[in-house]
Amino acid sequence: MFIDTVILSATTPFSYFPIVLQLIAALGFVGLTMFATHFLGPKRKTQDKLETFESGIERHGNARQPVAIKYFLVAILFVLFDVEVIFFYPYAINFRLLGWEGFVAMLMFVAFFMVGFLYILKKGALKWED
Amino acid sequence: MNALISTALSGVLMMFAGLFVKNKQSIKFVAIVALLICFAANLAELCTLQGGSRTLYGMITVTNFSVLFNAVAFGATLLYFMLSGSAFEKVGEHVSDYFALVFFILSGISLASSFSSLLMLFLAIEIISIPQYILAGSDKKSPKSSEASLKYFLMGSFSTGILLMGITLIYGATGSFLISELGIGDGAISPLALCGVILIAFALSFKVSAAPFHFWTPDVYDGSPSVFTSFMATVVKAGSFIAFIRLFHGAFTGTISKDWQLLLALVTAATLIIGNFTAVFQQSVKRMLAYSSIAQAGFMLLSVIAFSDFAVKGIILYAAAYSIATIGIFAVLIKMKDYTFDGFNGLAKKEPLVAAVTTICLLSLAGIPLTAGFFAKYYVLTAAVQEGNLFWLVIIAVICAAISVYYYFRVIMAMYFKSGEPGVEEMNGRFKFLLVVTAAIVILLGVFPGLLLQFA
Amino acid sequence: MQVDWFFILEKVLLITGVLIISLVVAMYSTWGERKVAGIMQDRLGPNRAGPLGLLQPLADGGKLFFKEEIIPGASNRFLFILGPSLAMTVACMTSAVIPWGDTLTIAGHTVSLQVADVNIGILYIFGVVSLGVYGIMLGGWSSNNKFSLLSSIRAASQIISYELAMGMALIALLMVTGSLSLKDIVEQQRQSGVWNVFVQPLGFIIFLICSFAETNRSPFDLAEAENELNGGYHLEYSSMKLGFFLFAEYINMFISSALMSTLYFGGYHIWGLDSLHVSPNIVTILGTLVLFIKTICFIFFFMWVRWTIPRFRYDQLMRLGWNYLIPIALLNMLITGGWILWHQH
Amino acid sequence: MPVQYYIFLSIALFCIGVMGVLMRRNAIIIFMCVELMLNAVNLLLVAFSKMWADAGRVDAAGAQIFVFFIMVVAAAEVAVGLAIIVMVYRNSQSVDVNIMNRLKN
Amino acid sequence: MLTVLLILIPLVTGLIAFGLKGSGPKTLGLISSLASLAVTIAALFQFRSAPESLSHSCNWIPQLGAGFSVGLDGMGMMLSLLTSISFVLIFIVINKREYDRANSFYALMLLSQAGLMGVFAAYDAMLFYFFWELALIPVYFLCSLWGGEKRIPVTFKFFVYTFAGSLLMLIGIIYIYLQTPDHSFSYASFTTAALPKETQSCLFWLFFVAFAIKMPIFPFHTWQPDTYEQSPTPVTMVLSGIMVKMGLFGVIRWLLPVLPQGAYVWSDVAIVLSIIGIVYASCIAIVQSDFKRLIAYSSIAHIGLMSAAIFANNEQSLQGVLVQFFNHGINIIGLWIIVEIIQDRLKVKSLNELGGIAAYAPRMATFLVIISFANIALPLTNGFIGEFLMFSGLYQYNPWFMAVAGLGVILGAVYTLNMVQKVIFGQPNQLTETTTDLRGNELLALGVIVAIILVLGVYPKPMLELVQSTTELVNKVY
Repeated sequence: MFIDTVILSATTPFSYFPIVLQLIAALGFVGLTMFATHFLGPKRKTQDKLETFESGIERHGNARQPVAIKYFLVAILFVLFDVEVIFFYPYAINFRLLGWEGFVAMLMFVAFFMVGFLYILKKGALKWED
Repeated sequence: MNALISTALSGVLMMFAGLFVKNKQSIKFVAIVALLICFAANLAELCTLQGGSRTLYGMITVTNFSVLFNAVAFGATLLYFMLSGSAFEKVGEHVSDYFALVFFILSGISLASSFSSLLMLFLAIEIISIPQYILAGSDKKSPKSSEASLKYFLMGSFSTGILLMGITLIYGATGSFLISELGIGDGAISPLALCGVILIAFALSFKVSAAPFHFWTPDVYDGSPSVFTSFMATVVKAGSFIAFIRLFHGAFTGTISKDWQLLLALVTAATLIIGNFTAVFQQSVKRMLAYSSIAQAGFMLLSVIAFSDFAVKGIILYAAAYSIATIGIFAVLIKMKDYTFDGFNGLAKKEPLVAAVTTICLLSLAGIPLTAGFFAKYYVLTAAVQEGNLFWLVIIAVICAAISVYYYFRVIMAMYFKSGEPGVEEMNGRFKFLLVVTAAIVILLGVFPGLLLQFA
Repeated sequence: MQVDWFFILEKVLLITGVLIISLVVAMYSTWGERKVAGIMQDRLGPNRAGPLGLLQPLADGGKLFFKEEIIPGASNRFLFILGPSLAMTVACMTSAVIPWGDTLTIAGHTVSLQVADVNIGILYIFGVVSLGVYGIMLGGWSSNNKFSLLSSIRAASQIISYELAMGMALIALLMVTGSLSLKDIVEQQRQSGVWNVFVQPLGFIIFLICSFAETNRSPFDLAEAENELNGGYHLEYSSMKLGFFLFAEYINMFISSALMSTLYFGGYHIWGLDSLHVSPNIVTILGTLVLFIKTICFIFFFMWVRWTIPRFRYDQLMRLGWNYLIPIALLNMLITGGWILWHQH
Repeated sequence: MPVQYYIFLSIALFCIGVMGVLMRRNAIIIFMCVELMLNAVNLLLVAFSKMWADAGRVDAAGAQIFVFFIMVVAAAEVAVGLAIIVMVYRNSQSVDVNIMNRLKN
Repeated sequence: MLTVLLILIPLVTGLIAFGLKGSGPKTLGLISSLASLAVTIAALFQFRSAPESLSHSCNWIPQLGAGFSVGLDGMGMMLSLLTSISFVLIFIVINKREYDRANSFYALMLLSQAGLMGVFAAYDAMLFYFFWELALIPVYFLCSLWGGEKRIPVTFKFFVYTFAGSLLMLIGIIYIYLQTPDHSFSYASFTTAALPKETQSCLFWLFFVAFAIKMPIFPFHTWQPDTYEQSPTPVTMVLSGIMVKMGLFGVIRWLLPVLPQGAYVWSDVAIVLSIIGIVYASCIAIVQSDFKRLIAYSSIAHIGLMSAAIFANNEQSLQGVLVQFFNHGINIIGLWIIVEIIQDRLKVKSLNELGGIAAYAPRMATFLVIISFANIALPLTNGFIGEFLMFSGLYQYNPWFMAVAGLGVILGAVYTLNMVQKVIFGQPNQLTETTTDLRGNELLALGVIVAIILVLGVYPKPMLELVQSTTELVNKVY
């Protein structure tokens, strides 16, 4: 419970205002362009044009089939490891304050991180050559 | 704290055991040894505590009570491993992972028995819950199992959300997560805190499957692989109760206690009535046990409502009695081919010893004297009677206990008084010996509850 | 509240400038890419439109505007349009926290050449870049084409995999600088005169590799591997929607380059610049130029790599990301932490 | 901005989540509603943290740490939950919770 | 120590009997019951010389304040005597029977004996409750396993009734326990708890229902005729001869001294219920044609009288009740033995199918007549003195009650004599012609019973002396 105010200073909600401006600008640009191209381009729709393109041969079945579970696994692992990374941020901000004691604690955390990592490696969750 | 650390490490150990040990028999052996070590570590803590307590950054406070409860949970799990450990292999390929998950649940329980901050409460509840979702769905090929798992998961995470909202509201009212600093019951009660307490009560009722939040329980317990239902319905449920009682007796005392006491009394009454009455109509023993677990939760809730030494002792004894007896029954149930009541017909003729042990366990669940279940019920009822204004609830509880006899005895009747050819797997001598040990523990605790309570 | 109209005007101008520059740089990156490719492959590259083919990007852009817009019948129309729009929007948003230069003093007003100096700049970039994957995912999924779907899934899992290592490399950097604000990071490098790349060489390499992966650049461009996937997630796209996907990639490349310059190569700082005895405004403008030069160097590096190193296989890609980069990044982080603590005490 | 705004916002989000869980039938949407509930809680925690920090409590950042923990747990739930949903889909080709009443009998 | 032995002998032999085969359990049962009888007689002598030495007490669950304290006063002594004698008689009678799974049968019988002994000896509420249940469970299994064809629902009803009742009693015990100054379950603490009157009158019902179900008293009696009918006869003997006494015993030992004011408040109600039971049961018994059910209803009537007398609560009525404890037990067991014999020989239960047995089994007929006379309490039989005392006690309490209860006696004479007439006299039919007279073991058992009936009928003094101390004690506490 030590978030320190060493770094998190001088930012008010107003500091984010330019970002909103930029968002408006970006959205405006994108929207306008989309709108413009929609009217500028020719429109000669035919049945064949609207077909899904599968290298010129006839389409087979629905594209939205279940894909390899590996991708799913990667997504899940990302979620897990990413939130573990979240924990490094507060530590990185405060680590000078926490000193060696905090470092040892973080070492333990990293050790658990690595244990999980090793486990999924050994389990073959990231093996793609099967 | 030893318990927490050792179980977490054991969980990791089991994860890796699965990678390096290929023989399933030895995995079970490793798990039992690891659990024994956890048990020993926990007992060592009991000795060093000497009635005091140990605090870690205000987050965890280990007291005699927590260590004792851990011991009960570990003991019951040990029994469970030995009785039903072999059944893990039938569920799926990843035997060691199941053991690892059980260990993680145990570490959650150790945390639940010793938290002193709402943050740790939340973590404990989640560490207990999440592995359960996996265990419930561990039979990947069975639609029933996966649906049970989904249902459990959705309901469980929903209640987690409610729990968190409750905690947050309490934080908003008090500015702290530490139980020692909450002080909700001192003086006037802020509406924010009251809402928070009610939400937490609801969420925890969800976790312990108290009515009207029980509706997931029968489906989930029925759909999950029996071997895990056995664990989920016993040790885990007791663990959630420990969190419940610790929180409500530790944090929400004082003026606020009257408010939630009434609320929980109504919940308890509903739980008792619904659990018992519905159990009567079940045709499958497994489902009956699911409803019975709801009914038993009603009894355990009595000890949450009542503030006293009896309540605290009662919940430990109840946890032990209920867990051991149910684990014993499930160990037999897993060996059965037909889970209906009729499936038990004539078991006493075929396997007299097994039937006798099952009978003793059932008697314990029904709360018949000479079994541990009696003293468990005795303690919680005493606590409720002592509370004074809950006499109506006690009467309901007693009537429900009498009703419970009906469905427990249906099994006994099927085993002893009906004839049939029960489909039952081969049971080896070791298994039978362990069953006898189970029955012996039930009776021993039923005659000398002091064996356990002297530490409390 | 008193509205500071000058501030808003200043920001609007700055934003417009940054967006235009981003687009122009992106456009000319396409030209540059083809030129670089031409040179490396001993051919000329674009040379018809204008001198040295300098008008080629404009011609390409114009062409994209006037192309027919085809939305496949089997696709999900709303998401089909949302995909490229999102990709482009996100690409335009990243530049908001990059300090393009120090402050200018115009008519007594101090004008910062940074759109928004927020104290969580790195997190902001991290967050916005993560959103980029949605554009690709939506595009690929809504096309309802097997190649697109596969491509978008590949792209997604690639991007998220490398995000981990990138995050950890940034954490190590954060430990060194102690700040999440990009402006602070640059100022620190400027004051100490030591660029972070010298302190964090390993972190920089990780970040560099991850930048390649995050921008879907070769050798990590599996998402659009034309020989396997017919162009990948933008297979079904045409007209400016295709243009947005392509532009977004180049803008991302530009921003990544700028970011690497800022984080590891001192941003708008170059040794000796501060000791020039000229007016601060000139120093600032020179600094901005310096930053652009650094950025263009990185862009060239991106192109150089593209035409030098062959594409990875998918399993190699994932193995590099998970098995090597993540542990190395962790190690880097721990070494950094230990080293700093050692020096502190 | 006064803390009440945040409280109202997050309570509203929370209620939307709760209603979603209770009324929707698609498992994934229910799950997303649960996540919405969690995020409403996160928002509220941060708002309260600010509130107490303004009120002079030194340990008010604890609530922000709590948010981290909620995120982690939510991530773990995502991992498990999505896996379960995938498994259910494989077994029954549907993620509708209404057809899952086979368990009832 | 002898008291502990009384509990331990059947308990241990019961557990051993589970493991025996062949005729082992049978022999063991007989030996065990004889040993119990011997110990009881030894205890009786000790009781005369040094009654305190029968008390024994040690720690059991110190955390709760529950101790293992047992002892025998006059009432307990007499009931344990009844138990010992009854079990010996039962085992003698069934000596020639072959039961399926005999080991379990004998084991459960012995366990129920242990439970009964425990109930009568317990001086600690928790212990009392324990044995109360321990006596019930073996009986439940005995009935369900060896009973008639409707045994399962019937015995289950019996079990649920009694279990529900005892749970209510448990709450009462808990409540009083919490009120005791030293948080103890001991008899002494309970009797000195000094609860306020309102509390007592509430708690009264918790205990009363439990005891009333066990006795049984109207309207809690519905389990009883069915159970008696469906149980195997030896178990019916235990049930009707001894187990019903548990309820009465409970009232005298635990209800009256612990909740005297509560009992005082509700005594009219209790007596009215009892008397309704007497008349009601008697009327049904008159029209009853089933042999076993008839005796069952007669038992309700007799118990009703006893319970009325208990709640009348004066020295005479209590003395009468205590004497009647023993006598009623002996008489009704005698009746059941004869039922058992007839059923064994003829395989019928309906009175209408019987008749004229006197000609073929004169000894049995004689015994039946004597026991029946005792059952309707003719002078010179053991039943007389008890009923006389009870009636005079009841008269002291309220003459009207006595008058109505007296009606029960007349009705009792009607149905008993009617039964005797139908069984023994009248026309023999094809079936009854095959009746053979008593065998050795039956003769022995019935002989003992008839001897007791006659001896106590003529010389009831030892019996009265035995219970003297208890009645005095009860009144003092009151």
